[in-house]
Parts: sequence; C-alpha cells; structure tokens
Amino acid sequence: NNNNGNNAAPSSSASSSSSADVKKGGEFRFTLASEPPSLDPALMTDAQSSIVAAGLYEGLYRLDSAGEPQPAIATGYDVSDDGLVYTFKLRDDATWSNGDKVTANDFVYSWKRALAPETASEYAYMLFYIKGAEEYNAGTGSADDVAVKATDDTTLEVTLKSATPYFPSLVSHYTYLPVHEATVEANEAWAADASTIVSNGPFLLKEWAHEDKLVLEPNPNYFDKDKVNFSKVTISLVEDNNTVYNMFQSDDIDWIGAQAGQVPTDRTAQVIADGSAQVKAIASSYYYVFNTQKAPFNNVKIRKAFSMAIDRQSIIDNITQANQTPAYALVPPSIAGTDGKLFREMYPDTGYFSEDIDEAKKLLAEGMAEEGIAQLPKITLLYNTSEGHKAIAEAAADMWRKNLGVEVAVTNQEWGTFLETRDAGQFDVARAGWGADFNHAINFTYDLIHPKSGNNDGKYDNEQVGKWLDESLAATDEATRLDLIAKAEKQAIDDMAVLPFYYYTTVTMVKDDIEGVTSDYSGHIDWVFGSKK
Amino acid sequence: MSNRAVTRDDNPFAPLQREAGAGEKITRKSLTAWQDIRYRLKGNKLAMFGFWVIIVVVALAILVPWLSVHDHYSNDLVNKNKAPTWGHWFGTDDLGRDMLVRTMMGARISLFVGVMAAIIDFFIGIIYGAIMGYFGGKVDEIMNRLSEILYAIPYLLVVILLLVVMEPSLTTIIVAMSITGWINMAWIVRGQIISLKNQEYALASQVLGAGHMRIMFRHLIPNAMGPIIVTVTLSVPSAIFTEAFLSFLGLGVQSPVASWGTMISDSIGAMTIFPWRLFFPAFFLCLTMFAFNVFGDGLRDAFDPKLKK
Amino acid sequence: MVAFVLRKVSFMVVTLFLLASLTFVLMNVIPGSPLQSEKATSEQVKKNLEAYYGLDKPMFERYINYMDNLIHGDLGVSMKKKYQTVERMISSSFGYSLRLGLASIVTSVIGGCVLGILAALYHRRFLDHFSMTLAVIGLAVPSLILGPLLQYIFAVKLGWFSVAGLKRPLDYILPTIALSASSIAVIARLIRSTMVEVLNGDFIKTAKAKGLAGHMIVWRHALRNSMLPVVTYLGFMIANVITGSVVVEQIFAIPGLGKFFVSSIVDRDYPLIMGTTIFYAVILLIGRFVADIAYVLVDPRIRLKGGKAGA
Amino acid sequence: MSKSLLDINGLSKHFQLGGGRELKAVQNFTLDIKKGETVGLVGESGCGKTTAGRTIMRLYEPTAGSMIYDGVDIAKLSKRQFKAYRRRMQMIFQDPYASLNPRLTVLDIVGEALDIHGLAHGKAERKKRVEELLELVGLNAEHASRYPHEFSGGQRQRIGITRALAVNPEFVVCDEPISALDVSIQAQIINQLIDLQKQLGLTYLFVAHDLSMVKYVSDRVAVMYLGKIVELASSEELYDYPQHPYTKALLSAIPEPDPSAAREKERIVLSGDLPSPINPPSGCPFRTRCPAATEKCAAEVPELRETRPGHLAACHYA
Amino acid sequence: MTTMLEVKDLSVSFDVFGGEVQAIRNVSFDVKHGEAVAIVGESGSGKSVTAQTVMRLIAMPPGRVKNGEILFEGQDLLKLSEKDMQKIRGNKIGMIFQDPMTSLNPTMPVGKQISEGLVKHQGMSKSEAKERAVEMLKLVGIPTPEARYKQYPHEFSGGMRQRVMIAIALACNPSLLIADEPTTALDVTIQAQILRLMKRLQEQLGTSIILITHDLGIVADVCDRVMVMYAGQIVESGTTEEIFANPSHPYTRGLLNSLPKLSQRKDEPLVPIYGTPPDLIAPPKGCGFCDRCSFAMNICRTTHPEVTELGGSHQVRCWLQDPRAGQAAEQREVHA
Ligand SMILES: Nc1ncnc2c1ncn2[C@@H]1O[C@H](COP(=O)(O)OP(=O)(O)OP(=O)(O)O)[C@@H](O)[C@H]1O
Ligand SMILES: Nc1ncnc2c1ncn2[C@@H]1O[C@H](COP(=O)(O)OP(=O)(O)OP(=O)(O)O)[C@@H](O)[C@H]1O
Ligand SMILES: [Mg+2]
Ligand SMILES: [Mg+2]
Repeated sequence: NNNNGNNAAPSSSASSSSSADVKKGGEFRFTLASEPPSLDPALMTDAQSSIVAAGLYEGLYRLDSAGEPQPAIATGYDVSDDGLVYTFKLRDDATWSNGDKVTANDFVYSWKRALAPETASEYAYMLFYIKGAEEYNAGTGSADDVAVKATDDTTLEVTLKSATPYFPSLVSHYTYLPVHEATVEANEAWAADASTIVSNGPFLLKEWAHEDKLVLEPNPNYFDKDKVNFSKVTISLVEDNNTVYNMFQSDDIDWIGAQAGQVPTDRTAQVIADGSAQVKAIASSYYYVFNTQKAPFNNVKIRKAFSMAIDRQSIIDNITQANQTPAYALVPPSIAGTDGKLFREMYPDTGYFSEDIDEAKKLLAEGMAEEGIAQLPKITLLYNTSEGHKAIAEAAADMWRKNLGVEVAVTNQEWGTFLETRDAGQFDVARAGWGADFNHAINFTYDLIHPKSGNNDGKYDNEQVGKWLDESLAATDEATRLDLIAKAEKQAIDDMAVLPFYYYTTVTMVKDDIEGVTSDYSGHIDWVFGSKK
Repeated sequence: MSNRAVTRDDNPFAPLQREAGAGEKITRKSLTAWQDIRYRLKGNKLAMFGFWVIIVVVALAILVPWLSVHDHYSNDLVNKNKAPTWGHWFGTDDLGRDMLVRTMMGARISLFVGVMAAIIDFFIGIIYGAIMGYFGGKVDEIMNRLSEILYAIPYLLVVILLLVVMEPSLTTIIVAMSITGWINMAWIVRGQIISLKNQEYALASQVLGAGHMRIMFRHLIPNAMGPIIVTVTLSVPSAIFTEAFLSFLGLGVQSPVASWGTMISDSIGAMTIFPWRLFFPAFFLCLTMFAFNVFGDGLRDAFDPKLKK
Repeated sequence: MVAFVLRKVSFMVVTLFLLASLTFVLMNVIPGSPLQSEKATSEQVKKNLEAYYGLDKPMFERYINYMDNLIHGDLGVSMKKKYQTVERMISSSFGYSLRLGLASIVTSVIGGCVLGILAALYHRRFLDHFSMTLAVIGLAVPSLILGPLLQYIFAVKLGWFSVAGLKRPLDYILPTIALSASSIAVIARLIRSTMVEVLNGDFIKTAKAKGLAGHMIVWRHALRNSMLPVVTYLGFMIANVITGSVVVEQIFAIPGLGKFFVSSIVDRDYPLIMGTTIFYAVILLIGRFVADIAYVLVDPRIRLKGGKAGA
Repeated sequence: MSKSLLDINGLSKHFQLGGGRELKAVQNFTLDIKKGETVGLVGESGCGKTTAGRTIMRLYEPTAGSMIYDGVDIAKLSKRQFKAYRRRMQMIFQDPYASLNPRLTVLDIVGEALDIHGLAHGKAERKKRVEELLELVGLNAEHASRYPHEFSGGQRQRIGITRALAVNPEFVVCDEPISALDVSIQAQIINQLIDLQKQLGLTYLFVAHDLSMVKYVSDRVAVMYLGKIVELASSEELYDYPQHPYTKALLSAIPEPDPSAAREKERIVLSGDLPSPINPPSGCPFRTRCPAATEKCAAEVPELRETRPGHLAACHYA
Repeated sequence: MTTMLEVKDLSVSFDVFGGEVQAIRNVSFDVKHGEAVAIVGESGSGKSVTAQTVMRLIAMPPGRVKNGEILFEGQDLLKLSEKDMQKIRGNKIGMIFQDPMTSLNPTMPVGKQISEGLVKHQGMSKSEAKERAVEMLKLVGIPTPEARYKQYPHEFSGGMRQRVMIAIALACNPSLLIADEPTTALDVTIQAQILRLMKRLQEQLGTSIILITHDLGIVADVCDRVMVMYAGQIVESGTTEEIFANPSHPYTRGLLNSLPKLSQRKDEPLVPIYGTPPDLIAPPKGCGFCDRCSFAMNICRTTHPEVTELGGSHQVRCWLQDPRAGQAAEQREVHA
C-alpha cells in the first residue's frame, strides 16, 4: 500500500492550476548519504550537491538520462567552422526565483566567478576549455581576457582554447550553472541556507534542515513548469544503507540507488533476483593501480600475470553481485562514442586480454627471470577502508595465492591517509575507481594513463600513449579523436598499466507509483522530471 | 597459674591436674588474605564455571584452527553465505570461508586484546587513578587534567597518526589502546580512593609508618576492588570493539584474519539474511563476556571477606 | 567556594588551551588535507584553495590566528561545508544529540539503578544472575548490533516506530534504548558491586533496627553510599552521550552532533575538528567538575580541596 | 623520669567547617610529658582528646603550637621527615573497628607493622611473632586468620592494641584503649602496658573515661574541657584535691561497683547548657554548667595557674 | 511483673573458614516489664550476638540460629515474617549498637537518622519528626542540637556518635531497649546523664532494658538483675544484690576482683583472670572456664555443668556448687 504517497496529492493539485494531467502532484522522497557540502554551483564537487542542484538550477543544456545534452536555458547554439567559437541562443522567458530575468550576462558573471582565484573553486578546471580561463584562474590573466561574452541578453558567445566537440555536454556540468549576481555579491554565504538561495531551476529549496533533510517544491516561475510533476520532493539525509533499505521497506522513501542511497551489498543479489531492483550500467570503473615505478610491478609480465590471475566474473557473481561488467580496459560501456554509438560498442575490450591462469603463471616466471629475482618481495595490496573493497581485496589476494602461489598482504587505510599514500606512490598495488565528469572517453584515458596526468597514480609512463592522447585533444574530427583514444587505451592495457576489475552498475529500487526517475549515465539519480501516479 | 593441686585422677571432683604444656591447643592453619581469596574463589561455583568457560574458549581458539580441515583464509566463493551444515558447523561467510575456524581465529585476537585491555587497566589505570586520588591537591589537578586532555583529544586523529608511524599489527593495537584505554579505570579508581583515603584504617596504617605505596596498594585499592573489577570486565568488551574499529581503520590485524569485533561489524548488514555470520561471533563474545563477568563477580566476592558461603 | 570554582575554571581554561593546541598540531601533522580529493586537482586550483583557506601560511601563524579567533568566540567556518560556520553546525546538531542524550541518561540511571539494586539485594540468587545476564548482553551487544536489531523488529516488522529520524516523541524510544544499553549495564554492575558491600555495613543494621523496610533501607541508606563510582562514571558518560553517538545517529538517521566527530576528521575539516573537540572537551570538563562536586554531596567525608590522605 | 620526652606547647587544632565557620577542637594545649611517664587525659566527650592525640601523631596538621619530641619540633617537620618518628610513636585508636582494614586478616593487619619496620624475617617468623603478640593481649593464635568483622568489639580493640605494640614504640597515645573491654581483660591489658612501661621505659598519653583506671595507670592527669586543659596535677593530688569544679563533678559521678553504695552516693549533678566548640561561651568555658559561676567567669578567661604546688587549674576561684 | 521477653535455649553459630563459631550456646533468660537486666561478661562471650539475635539482625549467612525461641510478648520473633518484624524493630524494641562509628550512616545527616524512625513508626510529619529529633539530641546532651542536626557522623566525636545512637534507639519510646555498651565512650558526667535518662524511661514508661556493659559500676547503679556470660553461655544470673554480694561463679568473682579501686596504688598490680577464653570453633566439652579456673576439678573438663539454683533468682552453672565438690573447694582454700 502507498497511503503515504496519495495523501500529498490533493494539496498540490490546487497549485498546478490549468493543467489537467493526472500525473501531476505527489511527493517524491529519497535519501542522500550526506548533506550537500554546497549548493553554490561554482563550489560543488560531489554527487550529493549535483543531485540537488539538478533540481534547483537550470544551465544552458541539461543532460538527459542517456547522457545526451538537451537544450535548457539555451535554445540552441552555433559553432564556428574551426570548432572554437560557440554562440548560444538563450530563451527569454527564463527567470530567477525572485522574478529577475535570466540573461546571458548571468552566465558570463557566473563562469568568470567560478574562475576567479578568490572564489577558490575546486572544479574551476572544468572551465579551462575556455580561452583565457586557465590564465585568469592562475592569476596570470585577467577576467576580461576570459573569452566569454554576452552580445545581448539572450546571446552568449564563448571562444574555446581548442576545438571541443563535447562542449555542449560540458556546459551541462554543474560548474557551468548560473548564479544570481546580486544575491551572490550581497552575501557570500548565500548558498548555505534555504532562505537566501536564489535559483532558476524547476524546483525551489523550501527547507534545508541541516544534516536532516531538504525539501524542494516546484518553482512557479520556471519556464517549463508543465514538465514538473512532483509537488514536493523530500530529500532525507541518511548515511546507513541498511536504514535506507528499511525506510524503503516501510514506505518512508520511494527510491534507492544511483547515489541516492544504496542497496546493502548483502541484499543486492536477492533484490536483483526477485526483480524488485533494476541494474543499470554507469560511467565508472573499478580497478587496481600497479606501482609501475617499483619492483616487482615495474615489470610488464608480472603485472600481466597478476591481472590475468583474477577471475573477474566470479568476483562479480559472488561479491559485488550487481551484474557489473567485467572490465578489460578503462572506459566504461555507458560512455558515448560517436554517431549514436557507445564508445565500447565501437571498441569492445573483450579481446584486450583474457584471464588465463597458466599463462599468468608462465608470465610471472618469465617476469621474475627478467628481473633476476627468485622470489617476489613482500607485496601489499592497499585499499581504502570499506567493507566492499575489503571483500574484493581478500578475494583477489586469495586468487593470487591460489593461482600464482603468491602471498599478498592486504591492508587498508582511512581515506585521507590512503589518498596521500597513493599519491606518494608508497604502495605496490592500490585500489582505485574513476567516475565520469563528463560523457567522453577522454575523461577515462587522458586523466588516468597520460604520463603527465595527476591522476596517473601508478606513474605509468609510455610516451607513445601520451602522444596519442595529446593528438586526440587536438583532433578536429571526432572519429579520429576516438581512434587515437582507443589506441592509447589498448596500449595501456597491453602494458597492463592498471588492473581493471569491472565497470560499475547501479542497483536501483523504486516504488511502483513513481515514473520517470532513473539513474543517469554517470550513475546519479535523475529525478527532476519524474512523476507519481 | 596455680596448678599445684594434686589429687587422684579418678575422682571427678578432685582438683584438675593440668599438664605442663597447658592444653590441647589446636592451632589451625592461619591464612593470609590472599590465600583466603583463592580458597573462597574456588568455592564459588558460578565463578568457577566462568573460569572454565574461559579456559574452554581459549582451548577452542588454540585447537580448532589447528585441527580443522578448513583454514580461515581460503575463499570458496561458490559456497558463500551457507547456513551451518555438517561440513561447516557454523556456516560460511561472504567469501565462503569456514565460520567455525574464523570464529576461533577471531577468538585468539579478541581474547588477546581483551586480556591486554585488562592488563592495561590494571597497570596504568589503577596506578594512575590511585595516585591522583591519594595525593590529591596539585598532583591530582595536573594528572587529572592530563587524563582529560588525553581523553578529549580526537582518538581518530591519534590513531591516524599512529598509522603513519607504525605498521599495522597487534602491537599497534595495544599501543593505541594504551593511549586512552585506561582512563575510565583511572577515574573510577580516583573517585574510590578519594572516598577511602580518610578511612581510619588508612590513618592507622599511616601511624604505623606505612609508605604511600603501601597504603594505596594494600589498604585502599583492595577496598575499591568492587568497582575496579567491574570496570575491568567492562573494558574487555569495549576493547574488543575498539579493536574492530581500529582494524577497520587499518591499524590492527589485517584481513583475512578477523577478530570477533570485525566479524560482527562486517555482518550487521547480513543480520536478517545470513544471521549465522553475526550469531556465532556475537554468541562467543557474549559467552566470554558472561564468563568474565561471573568470574569478576566471584573475584569481587572473594575480595570481600564479609561475604561467606 | 567562589574562589574554589574560579580556580577550577581557570584550570579548565588551561586544559582547554593545551588540548586545542595539541589537537591543532596533531591534525596538521597527520597525512591528508582538507583539500584532498580522489581526483587530482591542478596545481593552480590547489594554490587558489590554499590561499583561500590560508593553508599557505606556516602552521604557527595559522595557530596564532585560530587561537586569536577562538578567544573572540569565533570557531571559524567549515572547510568542507561551504560557508557554514562551525558554530552553527554544532549548535543546530547539538539539540538533537542533547535531547536524545538526556533521554538515555535518564534511562540508564533508572534502568541501571533498578537492575543494580535488584542484583545486590538478591545477591547470588536468580534476580542477580538475571540482571547480570541482561547487563552482559547490554555490554557485549553494542549499539552497533542492537540498533539495527531494534529497528528491524520494532520499526520495519512491527511498524511501531519510524525507521529513521525523530519525527514523533515516540521515535526517541529506539535510539534511546540503543544508546543506553551499555550504560545501563555499566551502572547496574557498578551499583551492584558497591551495594553488595554497603549492604553488609553496620549502619544497615542500624537502619534495620529502626524497623525500616528493605526498600527504604536501600533507597535511603544503601543507594547513596553506593553511588560514588556511578557518579564518576556519569561524569564522563554524560559528555559522551549528549554529544551524540555516530553509530546510533547513523542507524536512526538522526541529525546529531556525533557524526561530526568522525566526518570532520575523515574530511580533514580543520575548523570543524577544532570546534567539535573543544565543544566536547568543555562538556567533558564540566561533567567531571560536577562529578567532583557531587562526590561531596554523595559522601560528605570527602573534602573538595583534596590534599593527601589524612592531611 | 625527669627528662622530658614530649613538650607540647600551645598546640591548637581548628577544623574548618562549611560557611567559613571554625571549630576549635583543641586550643592552646600545653603539656610536658616526661620519659617513662603516663599522663592521663580525661574530659568530657567531644572536648578534643582524640583530636589532641591525633594532632600529636601528626594525623591532623596542627593549626598552631610546637611539639618538641626528643629535642626536635615534630610539629614543624614535613610528613616525610616525620616518618622517622612513626616507629617511636604509636597510637591506639578509639574506634577499634573502623581502624581495622576490613579486607585484611588479623595476621596481615598486625603483620603489616612488622613488615614496615622489617621486624620479622620470613613468613614463618612473621606469623609466629603475630601469634605471640595476639596471645599477649588475650587473643589466641587461631584468631590470626579471621577478619575484623568476625570479632567482638573488645576483641577488635585488642587487635588494635597488638598492632600498636608490635613495633616496640617508645611513646604511645592510647585513645580509650580499654573502654570496650571487660574488666578482667582491662586488668590484663593495663598490667601489660604497665609491665612494658617498666621494662622498656614506655611513655603513655592515656585517654580514658574510667577515672579509677586513669588514676591507677597515670602519674599525672590532665582534665580537658571544651578544647582546653582545665586542670593538671599528679593523679593522687588531683583525686584528693580537685580544684576545678568540672573535675569535682567528674569525680563525684564515678559509678560505684556496689549496688548499695551506688544508690546512696551523693553526686554533683551538672545542669545548664552544654557549650559547643563552634561558638564557645565567653570567659570560662565551663561557666554555663558550673554551679559556682559568677559574672567574672563570663567576662574573663581563667588562666591555667598553679593553685597548689605542682597543681595547675584554670578557675578563677580555685 | 509480667514477662516481656523470654529467650529459650538459643544457640547461634557462624560458619567461617575452618568451622563453625558457636557464638552462643543454649542461652535462656527472661526480661520482665519495667525491669533492667544487665549482661556482663568476657569480651567475645556472645553478648552482642545475643542482643542482635533478639532483633534478628545477625547476617545469615554466615550466621545461623541453630535452635531456640525468642518470645517477645508471647510471640516467637524467630517465626515472624520480615514485615512484622519491621513493625517491632525500632518501635517496640530499640537497640543501641556497640560501635558508634560504623553503625551510623556516614552519608546521612545525623538528625535525619533519628527522625527517620519517627516518621516510620509514629507517623509523624517531617517537621514534627525533626523537632523531636532535635529534642532527642538535646536530651542525650549534645550541645547546639539544631546545628548538629545537619552534621554528618564524621564531624562528631566518638562519644557524641554514641549519644546519637542512643537518641535513635530512644526516639520511639520502645518498650524494650537493648543497649549494647551504650556509655563506653562517654565521660562520667554525660554517662550519668544518659543513665538517668534511661532510668527515667524505665520508671515513667515501664520500659524494659537489657544493658550490656563492662562497667560493673553502672550495673550496680542501674540494673535489677545481672547475667554473666562466658564463652557463649550464661554462667551466672541473679539480682544485682545477689551477684555483687555473693558472686558464685569463679569467673564472676574474677571480674569483681579485677576492678581497680580508686585507692589502688600503681605498684599493686591489678588482678586479672589469667589465660584466654576457649576457642568457640571447638568449644570444650566441659566447662568453658575450666582452663582459667583455679578451682577447676577433673569433672569440669569432661562434663558440662548444669544450672544450679542458689535461692531467689540466683542461678549458676558451676560444678563447685555441686554438693560433691565441697572437698575440692576446701583443698583450694587451703592453698590460697
Ligand atoms: N560474623 C561473625 N563471623 C564469625 N564469628 C563471629 C561473627 N560475629 C561474632 N563472631 C564471634 O562470636 C563471638 C561473640 O561475639 P560478640 O560480638 O557477641 O561478643 P561480645 O560479648 O559482644 O563481646 P564484646 O564485649 O567484646 O563486644 C566472638 O567470639 C566473635 O568472634
Ligand atoms: N573531622 C572533623 N571535622 C569537624 N569537626 C570535628 C572533626 N573531628 C572532630 N571534630 C569535632 O571536634 C570536637 C572534638 O572531637 P574529639 O573527637 O577530639 O573529641 P574527644 O574528646 O575525643 O571526644 P570522645 O571522648 O567523645 O571521643 C568535637 O566537637 C567534634 O565534633
Ligand atoms: Mg575521642
Ligand atoms: Mg559486643
């Protein structure tokens, strides 16, 4: 039964005046593990904030659940032939929650503010595609040199550093969301409280009981308010997965999964099996990094041996149990390619290497011979504290023991320490994971395997790979670009730069009367235009 | 005295003839307090039951992993989360490992940690607390503040720091527990000593010229034994869970070895689905705690000469 | 008395100062930083952030700054929760923890006393073993297990309470039980251990000779004489309980203070670490101070001023 | 006999009560105790006898005054320095039960005295010595393994006496050592104390209420009233020629162990308010109950002065 | 005079390590209305145990009433329920304990300890009870009773605590007062005052008193009858005059001889009774005093003496009273 849900309906039907749509109204309830650290787009860095922001703000484009950018404040754009200048056309009926018009200047202000060094935006680099942006952020250039300008109230012109065909996808990222200039200038803490937030999205923040819950209600001034169905959205802040699950069971919430709560690991298999949960691939990868600068993992064969000795499917079937896809490369299957195809459809990773215990043993022996060692040094597998990581690490260690006869010690560290240890390269094998910032394969390659990338924690250093990736950035043609990326990725796997485990999925559960709420390509809940029966 | 009366022995009304040694004095064995405590502890059935439970659990912890056909680390993913069967008496865990062997391996760590906690309580907590309470004044003020600082410092910070300077191991756990594990005990003892130190028997001992140490350890602490023993038995489970917490942070024993604490906290989520994963370690923990508590009570009673049975 | 309190307060201030300093150093020397994130940030962004939070300045200078602000009552702004002041974070969460904490203190004291007294009165008889078994379970089954168990049985299965949150007064019941189970056990055990001795005291004979009934003797004569260890325990237990428990808060999704003690450190949110530590310490010190004063109320033979035995 | 062992001069002990009030338990206590002598201390209950004794033993810190013991002012010594005197000075506590650690057997309680001063080597010797000592006070060896609560009041008292004597002290403060004993054991213990005194030259400060016993054991007797010594004389002298009205009342109140005599005996019955040490009366402390009090008594504090040769009394009219 | 309390054949033991302490053995006595009975005797002879058994205050275990009856106004106290017993304690029977320091609750103001019983038994209101308690404090000679009312036992001197105990026991005007060494810590003037108070109660309210004391002077002064206990038994009993005039048991004689005379000189030693009392774990088969008795005969060691009536109420347990013993007694006299 869902008495709870129906009770909320009558009050909302009054507000949704003319529209006679039966799906209007109703409360939608879900949980977040922690409170959004900030609801200021320039300062957001995490899933929690972005999930809420998706309701509160409207940018130029908004990604649909497939990860494709759809026009929002912008009605469309023109791009110059060299692919450098984007001219966005803005709709003129968009307003802020206080009634002010949303203009092109708001975007200019917002983007420059995000770049201003004083703002100290962590994600400012998301805007570095714009000409002059990086220099301004670094304090070497000025705000005026940032190549974004409003030619009139509804026209925004942006000049990029280099051609970036996925720029429309980028501008749907939350760092590109607009903020209300007068509000921001008046009060630097404007986004820390429900009463001071001025936003332009489908929903307004009615209540923010810190550490407890956020309550959103439809924005009566939203330009496309017919699309908005829920009359109220309650986001409770609940950290414990079991509690979330129990809340779902006792009808306190309508949704679990996709960063809005998580089905407890021990339950996953069961809820998938009985069909009460859906599984959806998301743009994240789970892998181990080898410390390629240190014996024994400076040796390719040894790295390969370790990777081939892992039975990925068994780990998925028995431990993670959420129908993840075994990974033999880095770019997850939900990342877009070109021509309507997904990247992995174009470049399947299944042939990159295969699990083979005998081969692994042979490679290990060869590798050890090459290195001139009769016995492997003490190897430690480092993971950050979490039950899930622990189970996988224990299973991996057991497989290495059984399949290779190698004893690997398993240790964990608390998050902050772990990051520091891993950054400093003080490990043999370390757990890692990577989720998409935007829907493009470059996000999983340049960032992870380019020799100069800060996220290349294993210090994998193949100049050729670096060259290909650099070239891919410069390429004007998307097909060429993807080719280069795929080549680099294949090479990295041939070198076994990392040990890929699996591509994440998200397990979601939703109440029967909720429609139109899903997980987006990156694995965040997409709830804004959902509805309740 | 005057036993000169001499007369025939057969006359009952003849004056009593006293032997030179004056009497059939039956000198009984006199006990010191310690001997008496041992004797009385042995007489307490429940306490002895507790004692034997502890011995049995220790024996199981030593023998089971050694005798079992299973080991505590080999995964058997196909047979994961299996309910108890003849093959696996306690079932299997999420990686298909034998719960019986793991529970008994866990016993080794948890018991060790528990006993270490008790020892730390005894050697640091009691002494520190007794000194605070006994000397009072400035000594108390300073030591008290010091313990409060230690207690109030975020433990997690200290643990993270430890993690930097020490390799994860049981030793590290012990070090981590030594930092704050004894403070409760110190405070309890301090309170008791403050109330006991003006008892007349302490004054009497002072008059005899007893030193501070003697007064503290022979007169005051034994009289605070009740709360001390309770606090020790309390610190055992809390140490066992602290160990789980520290292991969770990467400070303690590393997987695949698991303590009761870790096994319990890892299986909370499975409570309603695979209850045996929670039940067995929790049951043994409760059993051991029960044993420690009845044994502790027995000790307390044994220390209290007014209770005799 | 006033002088005594003033002296104590000044000692407390010194303690707080030392504690704050130590914590400041400690949190700065451990690995990790408030700016850490899984994705490597560019050098430039890092520099901007450091400049923004003043992390580019040497530790000593930051320490002086912090202390200066602290003296002026400013606990700073969280580094993780943007633009939220530490003061606001603590004060708004503390309400929940305080209410829950008080409820569980009352529960623990009452429950602990009742169990402890019963155990002492029926020493080595059924009720003693029974209450001891309860106490052992309270200790060995921590809130970690008890919380989910209660939640599952009474909220999910029976539906008597909300699964999460404190929506109705009734909802306080489950978290209160989870939170007080172990302190009930501790108090019961402490009371029992002292009361068994006290009940053997000669003055209990006097009370009996007056014709007082058993319960009156316990209530009027034995209880107060058995309270000392409990008072000590309450002195620091209060601080732990009213500042919230991470575990219970997590299980029942209570927006209390407890989680900050962990999250602030995991996030390396320096101002929040300092704020919560100082806040906790203040409550702890007050609790211990009150306990010290309560000693005298419980046992008039104790003199506040301390001093050596017999002096 | 004439060498002075302990010369107490102007000793005072004030207790601080709550609210800034002060209880002057002992005031200006001046007494010179010669080596080998027994000084009896009698007086109203609550007049400060125990407090005086404990202050001499440095269990209480003296508020004022000096105590020259064997040439050294022990009132000025630090606790640590005073420790050296612990073996030489002992005390028998008034409350026998409270002064015995309930958790130790008699063997350990008495044995402790031996342990501290290394007077017995080895367990067997220690035990033997304890048993000897117990028999000395009329307990038997079997009692050594018992705990204090298993004894009767008198037996406890004897354990306390045993403990004090175990270290062979030279000066003993006996705070009502015999009041809980039956007369035959009283006699036994008194004889014992006197024997020891003769053999070892012990010195006693003997607090008691039993005036016949005090007279019997003491060479000199001091009478205290409300924290002050009001009369001091040799025992014969005091009993024959009491000067202070309080002493006179005391002597007349001695119960006679003879039913016919007891019922006929004439007593000075004291009436009037009992003074409190918290707010003592002005002038003479005894004036509130004194049958002969005059206005002078209320106005002036009587000095302790020699009224007969070697006989001091603090009364205006003595 | 009617009998108020009759104790018949009472035996109490304590179980300790090593055996059973037979603290009292076959004790029988009675107390009439308005009578004051003294129990004197060797320390450790079982006086306090007798008194506490009457009040049913012996801790059991380790204590144990082996046999006997305690008839109080016809009811056997040993058979009463705990609840009924509570109505008698403090109300009908008051008790003064021997050890005043530990017998007072250290954490309760003295006044409250007195008023408590009043509230319970006399149904007084708190303020009435307080008034009465202050009055009681005054009656037992505690100066400034209003101020002392609020003080704690440790702030009192030994004698003052004893007086507080007395006040507690007397507060409810019990019909039987058991006073276990009530005046040992008091100076003679206060002692006289307390005794006068007790006498007055006895005269005015008909209170019966059991007075346990070592002070034969007090016995002579206050009591009508005397019982002499030795090693857990009553060895002699009779009216005060009978006992003092004609002590018949060697122990009683020894007691009287041990007293110092006011005129006694220091070089004349006191005459104690030499030797130690018997071990109550293994009480002798015969007379308990036999080992210390200078008149002992062979039979004393082997056979327990029965009670001999000496006329009046005077009774004694001693073989010397046996007509066959004349010869031994004579012999002894020759030697003396
Ligand atoms: N709890 C106990 N356990 C063992 N023995 C005990 C206990 N209480 C008393 N006794 C023994 O019982 C005997 C009688 O003790 P009781 O207290 O009646 O003596 P008493 O006549 O009152 O002596 P006193 O005049 O010294 O007070 C003593 O030998 C004593 O040791
Ligand atoms: N610790 C204390 N705190 C406050 N007052 C005290 C303390 N000890 C004793 N007194 C008070 O000091 C006074 C003297 O007490 P003290 O014990 O010396 O008397 P005493 O002469 O030994 O009497 P008694 O013969 O009754 O034992 C009393 O009024 C008592 O109340
Ligand atoms: Mg005294
Ligand atoms: Mg007695």
